Amino acid sequence: MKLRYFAWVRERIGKPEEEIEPPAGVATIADLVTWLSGRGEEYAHAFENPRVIRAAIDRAHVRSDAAISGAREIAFFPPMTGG
Amino acid sequence: MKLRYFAWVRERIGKPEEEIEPPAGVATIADLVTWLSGRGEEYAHAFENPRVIRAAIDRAHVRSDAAISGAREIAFFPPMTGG
Amino acid sequence: MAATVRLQREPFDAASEAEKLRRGRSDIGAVVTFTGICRGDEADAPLVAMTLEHYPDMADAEIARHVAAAERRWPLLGVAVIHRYGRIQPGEDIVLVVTAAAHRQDAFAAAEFLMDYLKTRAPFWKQIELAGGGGTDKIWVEAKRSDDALADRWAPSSGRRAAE
Amino acid sequence: MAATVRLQREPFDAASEAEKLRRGRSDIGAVVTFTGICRGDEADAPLVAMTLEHYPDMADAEIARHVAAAERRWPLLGVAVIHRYGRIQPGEDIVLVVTAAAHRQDAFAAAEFLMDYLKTRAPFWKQIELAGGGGTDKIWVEAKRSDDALADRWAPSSGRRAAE
Repeated sequence: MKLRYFAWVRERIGKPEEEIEPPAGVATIADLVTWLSGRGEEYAHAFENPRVIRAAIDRAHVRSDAAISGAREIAFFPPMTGG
Repeated sequence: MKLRYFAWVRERIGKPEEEIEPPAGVATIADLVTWLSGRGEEYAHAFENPRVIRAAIDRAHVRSDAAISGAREIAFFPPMTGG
Repeated sequence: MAATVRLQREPFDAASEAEKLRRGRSDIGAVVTFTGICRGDEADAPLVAMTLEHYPDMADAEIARHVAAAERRWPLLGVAVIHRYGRIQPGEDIVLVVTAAAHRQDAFAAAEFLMDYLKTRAPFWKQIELAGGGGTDKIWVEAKRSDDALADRWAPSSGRRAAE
Repeated sequence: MAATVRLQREPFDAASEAEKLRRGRSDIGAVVTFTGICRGDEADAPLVAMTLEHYPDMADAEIARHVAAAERRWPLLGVAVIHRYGRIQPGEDIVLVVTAAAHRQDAFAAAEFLMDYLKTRAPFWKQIELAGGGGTDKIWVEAKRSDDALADRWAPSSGRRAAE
């Protein structure tokens, strides 16, 4: 699946997007955050406070307990500040 | 003092303004309405429902118990419908 | 703060009034523009035109007083109120309120406050001409209870909304 | 109902968007236009510029979904939402919301609803450049609790105001 990062999540991870293949046990957004955080310091830094991380699956907002199976595109970003 | 009438109050009385000299006992807006109502059918018609009559003394909204002594210009009109 | 209050027979240009409030400033974060327009029907009857009667000197002073009240209540950076009088046809503008502030809540609240005020307290009276059987019927628009209820939101005793 | 949703780098013309909604119609009695503008300071520090990052395809779809929600909630006769992205300088427009309805309460409520939504849920992120000692500091704007509180007004469980 494709991951996309925005704003300071993107800056901390150091790239705007990437293709990943999480292992079978990674079932939810929260699982994915935990798994990503173990991949390196840049991920650990981006996700150091999971409570301020927002996520979208296939371009729709989801909560951290949302199941990721079947997702084509998952995005992580800070709270929105548009308008 | 000068009286001014607007909207259907003006139409019923048949003139936009007039000079009047109310007798001594006419102390408030309500008194003035009662006194005017006795001056003829057109006035009685305009003021037949005093509850929907609004008044202003010297261009400021007042209630029916407002004293009229010293007023230069008193206006009577229906509830406002601007905007 | 520069406030514009104008009563006029002629149409107005909402965009240029909003532009005037902003020009050369960088402290304004939000501009709300309300335009009230003459609709082509009233209670499903086709409307030929509307005539707005007003109390000239009182209307200016009263609106200015309410603009001043809005300025005391919200940190505004600009206000313009223009109200037309005379005969107005369907599709034409009747009234304009523009408010500018650093933050949107203040601009929105002040614009609504001023419109609720204009509807219920500014000395204007609308007479509409409806297309009738053998000509037009001229009817004075009655004040609406719903407008009074909206205006009452701003009374000191009634808490409006949590955000204020 | 015709709704316009547009994300663009270029400036927009608020007046022409409002004009498009009204043109040739006589059922619209109220048009509310909200313009959000880049201010020249943030917490008293002078702001050099702001850069808006967005999530392209999601932003379009999300805003359109909220416009549809507004249309279900209020009897609207026209809506336009334009949100800019990219680098924006103080005094320039960021966002436009225009709502048209027969009655003013509906136009005001829908415009506030859409702005509260855009502030808290539309996938945009603001980075500001502040003039610092030896150059500029780039800072991601933090989401405000007060914006969340405003957005919460529209949740089904919270009665907003008597007039609705």
